[in-house]
Amino acid sequence: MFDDLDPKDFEETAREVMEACAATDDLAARASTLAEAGLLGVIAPEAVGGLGLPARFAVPILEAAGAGLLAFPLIEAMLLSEALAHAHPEMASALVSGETIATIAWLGTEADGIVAGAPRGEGAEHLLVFRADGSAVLTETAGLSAQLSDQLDTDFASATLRLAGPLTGLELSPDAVATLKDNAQILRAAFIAGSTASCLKQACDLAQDRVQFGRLLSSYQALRHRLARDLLALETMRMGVTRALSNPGEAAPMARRAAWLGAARMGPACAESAIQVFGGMGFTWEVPLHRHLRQMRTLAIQGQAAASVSALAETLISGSSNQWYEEVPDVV
Amino acid sequence: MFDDLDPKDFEETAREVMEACAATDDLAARASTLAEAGLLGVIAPEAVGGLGLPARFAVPILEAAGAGLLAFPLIEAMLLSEALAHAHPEMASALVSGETIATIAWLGTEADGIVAGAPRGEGAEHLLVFRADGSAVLTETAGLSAQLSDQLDTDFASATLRLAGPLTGLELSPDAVATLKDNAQILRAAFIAGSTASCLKQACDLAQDRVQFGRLLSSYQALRHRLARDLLALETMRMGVTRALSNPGEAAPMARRAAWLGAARMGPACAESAIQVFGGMGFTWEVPLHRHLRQMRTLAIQGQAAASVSALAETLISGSSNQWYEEVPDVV
Amino acid sequence: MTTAPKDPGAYGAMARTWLQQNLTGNLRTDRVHETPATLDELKAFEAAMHRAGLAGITWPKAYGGHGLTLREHLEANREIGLAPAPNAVNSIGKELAGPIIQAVGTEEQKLEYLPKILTMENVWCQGFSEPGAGSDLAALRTRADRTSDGWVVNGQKIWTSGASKSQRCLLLARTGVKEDRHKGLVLFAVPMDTPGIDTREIRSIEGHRHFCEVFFNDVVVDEANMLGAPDEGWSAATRVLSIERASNRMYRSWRFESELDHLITACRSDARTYAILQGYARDLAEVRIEIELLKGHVETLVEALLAGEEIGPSGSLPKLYWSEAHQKFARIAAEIVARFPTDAGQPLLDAKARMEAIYLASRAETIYAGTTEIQLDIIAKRILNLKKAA
Amino acid sequence: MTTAPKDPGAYGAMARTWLQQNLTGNLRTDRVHETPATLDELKAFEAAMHRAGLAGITWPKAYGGHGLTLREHLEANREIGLAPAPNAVNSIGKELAGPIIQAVGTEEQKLEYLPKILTMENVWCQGFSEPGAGSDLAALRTRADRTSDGWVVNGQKIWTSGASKSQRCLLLARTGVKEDRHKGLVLFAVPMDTPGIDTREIRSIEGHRHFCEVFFNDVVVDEANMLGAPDEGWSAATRVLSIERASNRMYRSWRFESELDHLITACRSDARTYAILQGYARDLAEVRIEIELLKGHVETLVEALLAGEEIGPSGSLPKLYWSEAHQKFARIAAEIVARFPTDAGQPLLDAKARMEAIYLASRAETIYAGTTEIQLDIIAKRILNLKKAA
Repeated sequence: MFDDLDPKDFEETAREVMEACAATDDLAARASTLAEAGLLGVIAPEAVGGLGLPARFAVPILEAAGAGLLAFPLIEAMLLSEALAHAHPEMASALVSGETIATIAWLGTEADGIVAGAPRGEGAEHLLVFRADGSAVLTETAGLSAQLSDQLDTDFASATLRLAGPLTGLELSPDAVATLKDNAQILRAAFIAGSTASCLKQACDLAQDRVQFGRLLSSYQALRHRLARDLLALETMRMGVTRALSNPGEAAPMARRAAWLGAARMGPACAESAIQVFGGMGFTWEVPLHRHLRQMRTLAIQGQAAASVSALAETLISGSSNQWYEEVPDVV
Repeated sequence: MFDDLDPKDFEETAREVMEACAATDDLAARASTLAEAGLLGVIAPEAVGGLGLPARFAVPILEAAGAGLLAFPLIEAMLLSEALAHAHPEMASALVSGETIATIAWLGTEADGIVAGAPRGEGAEHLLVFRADGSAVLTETAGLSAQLSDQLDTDFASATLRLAGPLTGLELSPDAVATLKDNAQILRAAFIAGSTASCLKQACDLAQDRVQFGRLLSSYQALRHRLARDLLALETMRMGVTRALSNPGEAAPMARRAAWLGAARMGPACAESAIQVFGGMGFTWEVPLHRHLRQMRTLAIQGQAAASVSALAETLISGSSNQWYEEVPDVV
Repeated sequence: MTTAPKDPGAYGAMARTWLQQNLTGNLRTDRVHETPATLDELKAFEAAMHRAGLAGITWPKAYGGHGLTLREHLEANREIGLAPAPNAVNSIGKELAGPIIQAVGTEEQKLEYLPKILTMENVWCQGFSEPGAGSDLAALRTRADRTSDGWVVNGQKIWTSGASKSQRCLLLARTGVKEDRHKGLVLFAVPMDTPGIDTREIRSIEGHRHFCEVFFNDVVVDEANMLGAPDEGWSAATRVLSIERASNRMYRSWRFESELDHLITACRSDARTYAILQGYARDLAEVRIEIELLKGHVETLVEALLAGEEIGPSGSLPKLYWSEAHQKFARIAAEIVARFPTDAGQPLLDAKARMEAIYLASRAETIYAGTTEIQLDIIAKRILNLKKAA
Repeated sequence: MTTAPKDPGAYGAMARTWLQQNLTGNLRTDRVHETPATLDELKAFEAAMHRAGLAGITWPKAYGGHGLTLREHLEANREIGLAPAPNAVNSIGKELAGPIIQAVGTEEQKLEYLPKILTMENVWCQGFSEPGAGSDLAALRTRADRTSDGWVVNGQKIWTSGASKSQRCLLLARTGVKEDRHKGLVLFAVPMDTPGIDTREIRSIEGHRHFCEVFFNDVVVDEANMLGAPDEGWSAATRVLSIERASNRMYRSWRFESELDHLITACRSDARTYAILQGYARDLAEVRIEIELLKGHVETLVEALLAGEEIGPSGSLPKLYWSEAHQKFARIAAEIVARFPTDAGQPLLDAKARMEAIYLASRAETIYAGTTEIQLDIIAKRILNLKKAA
């Protein structure tokens, strides 16, 4: 299946597209550029103008987006075009073609009256808002007041929006929302892997260029080991993503969760590490490492990674499925 | 006060005594050697044959004991001779003179029927057992069955003892027990500092002797940094002990707790680090690093360090005494 | 977002059933209160595992194997890992000597050595490390001189796991001078009963006597016992170590998961220990994530090997990731079990003994098969290609 | 086990009372919802602190100081740390330039420079680091050439905190050639309004414009502005850095404690955030222990300085310990505040803004005043005296 295509084929195109997107301030122009290259619809069904490819084909695109600090709700476009494809093909088509831009308010529900963590919430025309019953509604953003959710965020411009009463729009069922949230984990992990790869490359390049105390920085073992650990983290993330996508058996939910939570933990740490390698320069606005750090932290917040670790902790200690210990009495 | 004496004066004597103790298998002989050098009574009142010195004079002795893997309940001798000095001077004198050996069952209470964590519980003649009401009783060990508490313990030979019914003996009040437990924290921290210092010295010596890949181990930056971090840990422990002993104001309880919990955390980590420096040799029984690791872990267990961190965690989040935040409402 | 499900794992199901029926209490590592298995019992169990299809899975049938793929090997090892099974007595034979012999051995050598590894007739040990040449193999000094009678070996090996209970030693020796470094190293399959071989056990910090020093005094080794050409020793040894780092003990991540399961299950047997466990829940969740990511390393590696890719330096990645994650877990586990009450019941005592043993054993995991520092050096130099000079 | 209690801290009590009365809302770092203080307000507050006895405590009265000891300095700094007070605008003047001038300056220079530091008439900046010579000071290239008019300075400095709002620069320049390394370095007190000085602000990752690049183009510096002899620059600079690492911002551990207190207090204002906090309780307890041990570092150092001891390389210890502990805390705090609910109240928003700012600022703490790697190198070489060759 898809034998004539390799996810790697998208790498070069994706990199060029991300560069083009970084060169413009116009969100709509970015949408067009992404759509023209087929990147918005890579996993959307062909019926709505997508390529209908398996999720692994989205990985190099998301990695390129992470590396390129893409200021566009790409993950949301991918998720929504897939989620809406059957029930609302017109909207899915509009998203795939870049005609309209939608985002998702990852934090809060309609009932709170305020939702947050919506990438480019100030520029998107549509906003998916979750409801307390597990469903969601895709509303128009016109008339909603938006502000930046988090001072640690810049490129993503994750927005907080005040809602004005009950929302109307296209509806997603609780099942569709659960699938969307589940799939979001892998897309975010791939995005973080790209961001991490960029940080690591920048740090390696600098270390092989800069001389301190008469020697190349990259000749110092402490620094070599730091970069080696960051490479290990990056490869671990990538293997986690690959495994989560190729392993849909009973291990799959945990594989997805681990890929996501691992990336959310390791990615920001690699950005911190790259900042340390850069020294004082790493602490400047001009060097984009802090933007990667912010981008990855923002993704972690949108995906509620820290809360998810706590939830996993609860599940973990609530019992074991290992048959070999069934004879041990369970008294709690 | 004590201007003519310096705690450092005890260092050389203490080292020699610990070497002598290591050369004999006889617990009573160790008691005599320690007592003859005045080490058992260094902080006990002069009335019971002690030197009546402040606790800081015990520090070099305990450091030497830790470094020398002293297989004797020295901490317990110091604590009990001080605790018993006024109410039971004969027993305190017997402990200071090494005529009798007492230990403390740090884990469990009389009501449990089984107590544990008693250093040299198999060889001591007297055993302090805590009671659920906070008091304690010094009972004779004759007739109690003892076994090693923990497989991670060797030199300390921390014993578990089954009790046969209610105990009789000299009694300590809840206040006296609380003071004893509080003081134990610092003595243990000093002991761990000595053990840590020995591990670090062994690792530094090996690293400056062993060649790997054509270079001295100590020329590798990764290893130099590891040892530097261990030195930082050691000095941090020592400063914590010094501060806890010189700072008896309102900060004192936290200073003691931090000195102890810091040592209990950092000491074993430094032993692990030294094992790593030694490589395969570090994993052998013959090299004493594992004995230091066991000794420090045993002290951590006797002092219930991990449980104490949990208790500190509870206290910490139960409120703040910082007056500057008093205006923030407290709703939990 | 989904692809078609893979084979549900019939081979794994078979392995699980077999283990349920054959992994008896004395063999189980979660039951310290039972009499531990003897060496003969362990060897018999391991031979039975082979007959049942749980060992030698990928080896050709001509040499006693089952002629299957690494995929079945992985499936079986998942089950072996999840079970509280003992470590293999003959892992050196199966995971190091066997692959080397298949790579460089003659047809006669393959027929001679390989089947006996699987039947447990020949337990192997590995004679690589030397005093003063631990991780730095190229500094080894054991000499092999060619004479009219064959080769004569002199020298000393160390950290030779299980040497005193082995029948064969996979020996790496030098034909030239020490300054040749990795040139002029030769590999032999040496019968351990050859005159001139003395073994001395080394007590490890766990108290076991599993490691040995092995002394070779004018040990005559027949030309027929040489594996590969005299100068191929280094490349073969490097390949061994690469395999060892990458695929050795493929069950490791599942065993790791099983250890965590055991700790949690035991703590749930007593309300007091469950309260302790709760304080470490977030730390253990992080460990659980690492276990899952470790499976990603292993499964990626299997796919790469199935696709015929060379492993090379990337074998350092799973070794490094596993050893540090496992050490971290072992430290947490040891801290938890140290808090068990004095009157803890048997399930807690079993878990306590196991976790303490794991803690001590784990100290070696960042040392053997190349220290953590060496793995990091390898990654920096051979994967990141970091320059040392402009 | 006890010794006689020390002075209960009358000086600290005075400082506490003064701060309670004078640290108004707009100056407080725990109140992001109030209009932040202007530079002039901050300078006025700092001058008032000096008049009240909270700055210049150990400086001789002849130079505007209070003529007391480090013990009173420590007591006052405990209180300053526990308060949510802003960082000093003129910390370079008070903690670097002042001590250097007292050590190597002439009597005229002391009378000229020192009082104005305390009155805030002269804010100082530090011209040490250069592009390409960050932590490696001996590689600096800014030149000072002696002419008949005095010295002429050419070069570029970087990371010069607050240069654009300073009146004086403590400048380190080279009289010889780059290859001289640490020989031939000279220190000046350069008026920032001297022709030929240009400053350009660098935006930090926090978004602030506190750091500057400073360009020196044929800047003429009077001989009278030279501090110490032309060749004393390096030893004086080394002393500066040693002091900076060891005793700079003595309030740090108490400020750290105050930050932790703030986080906990804020989380207690909402049952939902308190539930989140509970999941990090053990981690925060470890942080609390580290804060307390950090106080041990600081107090030991004060005692050593009071006893007239040289600090030297051991100044690396508190710097390293503080920076890593504080970074760890900042990471945990940032993770906690990221979980605050969307409808969080003002106390939570205040704490969130402060913790996020602390998180970003903390990235620099393992870089400035010598990176962590350099501190570790110093400890290995100069405290442990580890050999690099046999």
